[in-house]
Amino acid sequence: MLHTKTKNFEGPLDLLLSLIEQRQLDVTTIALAEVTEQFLQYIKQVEDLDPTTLADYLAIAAKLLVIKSKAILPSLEIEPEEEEAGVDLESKLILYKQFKEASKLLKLFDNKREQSWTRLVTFDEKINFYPDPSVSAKELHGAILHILSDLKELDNLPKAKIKEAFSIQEKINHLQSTLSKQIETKLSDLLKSAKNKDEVIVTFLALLELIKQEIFSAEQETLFAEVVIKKLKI
Amino acid sequence: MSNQNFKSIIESLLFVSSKPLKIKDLCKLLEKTPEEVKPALEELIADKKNAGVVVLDNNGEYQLATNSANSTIVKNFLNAELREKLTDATVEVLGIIAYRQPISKAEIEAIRGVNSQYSLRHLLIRGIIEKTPNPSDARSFLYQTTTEFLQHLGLTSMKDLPEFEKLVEQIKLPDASQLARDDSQPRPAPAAEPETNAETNPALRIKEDKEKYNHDPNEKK
Amino acid sequence: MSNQNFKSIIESLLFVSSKPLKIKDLCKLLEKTPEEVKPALEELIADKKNAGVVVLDNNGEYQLATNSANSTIVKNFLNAELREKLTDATVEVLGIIAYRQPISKAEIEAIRGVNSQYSLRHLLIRGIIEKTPNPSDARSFLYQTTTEFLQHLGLTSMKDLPEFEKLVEQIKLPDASQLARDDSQPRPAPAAEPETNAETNPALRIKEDKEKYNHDPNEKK
Repeated sequence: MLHTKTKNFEGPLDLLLSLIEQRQLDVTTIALAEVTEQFLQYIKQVEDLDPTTLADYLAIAAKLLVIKSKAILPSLEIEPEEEEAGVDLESKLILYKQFKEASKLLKLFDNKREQSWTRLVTFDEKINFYPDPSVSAKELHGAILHILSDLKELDNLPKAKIKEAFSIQEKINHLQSTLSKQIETKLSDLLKSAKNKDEVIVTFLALLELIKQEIFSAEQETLFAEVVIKKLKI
Repeated sequence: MSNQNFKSIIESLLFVSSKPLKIKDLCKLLEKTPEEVKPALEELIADKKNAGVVVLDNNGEYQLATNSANSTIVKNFLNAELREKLTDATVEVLGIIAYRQPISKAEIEAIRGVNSQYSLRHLLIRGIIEKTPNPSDARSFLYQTTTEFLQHLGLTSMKDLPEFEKLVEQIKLPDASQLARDDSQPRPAPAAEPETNAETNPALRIKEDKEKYNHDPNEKK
Repeated sequence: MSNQNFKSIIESLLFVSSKPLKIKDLCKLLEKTPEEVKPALEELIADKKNAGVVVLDNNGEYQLATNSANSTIVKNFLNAELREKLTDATVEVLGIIAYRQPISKAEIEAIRGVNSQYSLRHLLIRGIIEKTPNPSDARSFLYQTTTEFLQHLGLTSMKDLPEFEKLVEQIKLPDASQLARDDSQPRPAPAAEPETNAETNPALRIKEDKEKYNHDPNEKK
């Protein structure tokens, strides 16, 4: 699953870095804006990305969208915090690139295949027995219960995450069906029903895709007005 | 006791110990202060640097091991396999831990931008990294490299790796001068009234989920 | 290969070997004649004469051992090690073995999510657990508790442990597909590591684990 399509990328920053480097750009907000489309394209391809990882990609996608929006619409005004998203992502990416360099170095050492071994002292013949007087059957029972609770947590983890995942394709279908019942809708209404941040992002990505394919249009009368979404193709 | 004697005793103790020894273990056994033990230990490390048996120094934990230059013949003798190569994911996590240790899972994931639970688990099982209590949060852990890390990569000490600053000197973080560049490109105008528009562009109110990196219910010991 | 290299390799081999090595073993391993190996070996013996670890020559069988000048402190150290309180990690390993024996190192580590070699070494040295051949893999071992330990607990069988039947059912290895997810390579082969690697400690008359060597099967006990 995951590996068939993402094996070349160790996460969203890795993908982003490689998109920028493919174009031989420096890591800047301009470069980030330029590769936003490709980044989103990539996320769309990997619908089967495991949910935890998908959420990580979406978090970066959200930042890219802010950067891209600002690049296209310089007059667009956004919260100062988001204003910083560009610089923030830029530094994040450069820091990531630095550690990428560190891992390349470790890989070099690993590839030399020069390793060392320690020795092991064991009593093969049990000439000695030195128990710990405080370790009783009760202690061992306690240790096992502890391990079992850890194991349970590990098992439950992926299932819990799956519940929170939203597929972009599902969202596209949902939006299309919403707009087949009404002529237009407001962006704020679409986002109001979102249960959490991930769903907001997915809704936004789905909308962008529909607008790009000219299935929907988005209009904003004045600068601070509501964004109105309309269906173009009938 | 002379330095010579210290060296000899330290070597004997490292030889019979079934796990790495810390300076403080050695001090206790020798009934000496770190100031007395350290020079002898450092001399021992230097003496043995090119011998068949070297002293691994893992941030103040010491262990004897074969010289990695003899890797192939020792491996063949033990009828063992060389340790499995690191995957791209694990080596990325390891690069961060090696240079930022001890470091939390949340910090690793913030740098990588992706969940790293499985890579961490893999590295823990292989013994290349270990958990250590987090002094600032009793419920969570920090990760650090082990002597097994040194053995795997054929190092004797973290000092065999170049300093991080040196390693990344070509990769600079953005500074003010870099940010004010290229006016021909559409640059975002500075937000004139930043506080007034929160309601108008709800779609743009997507904030980074900072919680995500600060809180990790799955962190276990 | 220079004398220096010979010396280094011989020292490495003696260090990891669980039994004394003969000149002819060394010649075979180094692919050299006795005339070539002997001077290097003799030089190594002379070099290490006053070190903390010396080369013992027992009628042409060579092995490393602690310098007898340090025997008091070495014995004190080992005695203290044998009597120290088991760490939480070691109790956890012991708990898994008690409830799930016989069990492999790889399985213990998959259940715990961390490398367990030091805990296993420690439990072995103290006679609390022992190795037993792995019926499904001749190169590795399974671990089980010793009769002495059973008696120590005051039980007639490990099945008398609290909630034995119920808990044994529940101790399952975590889902492999989940755990292997971001490891694009196969899981490590358990054979590479110290399981196959037991050593001699002449000071304590610790017997070697001959299972380890495949290069001379006739010497197996």
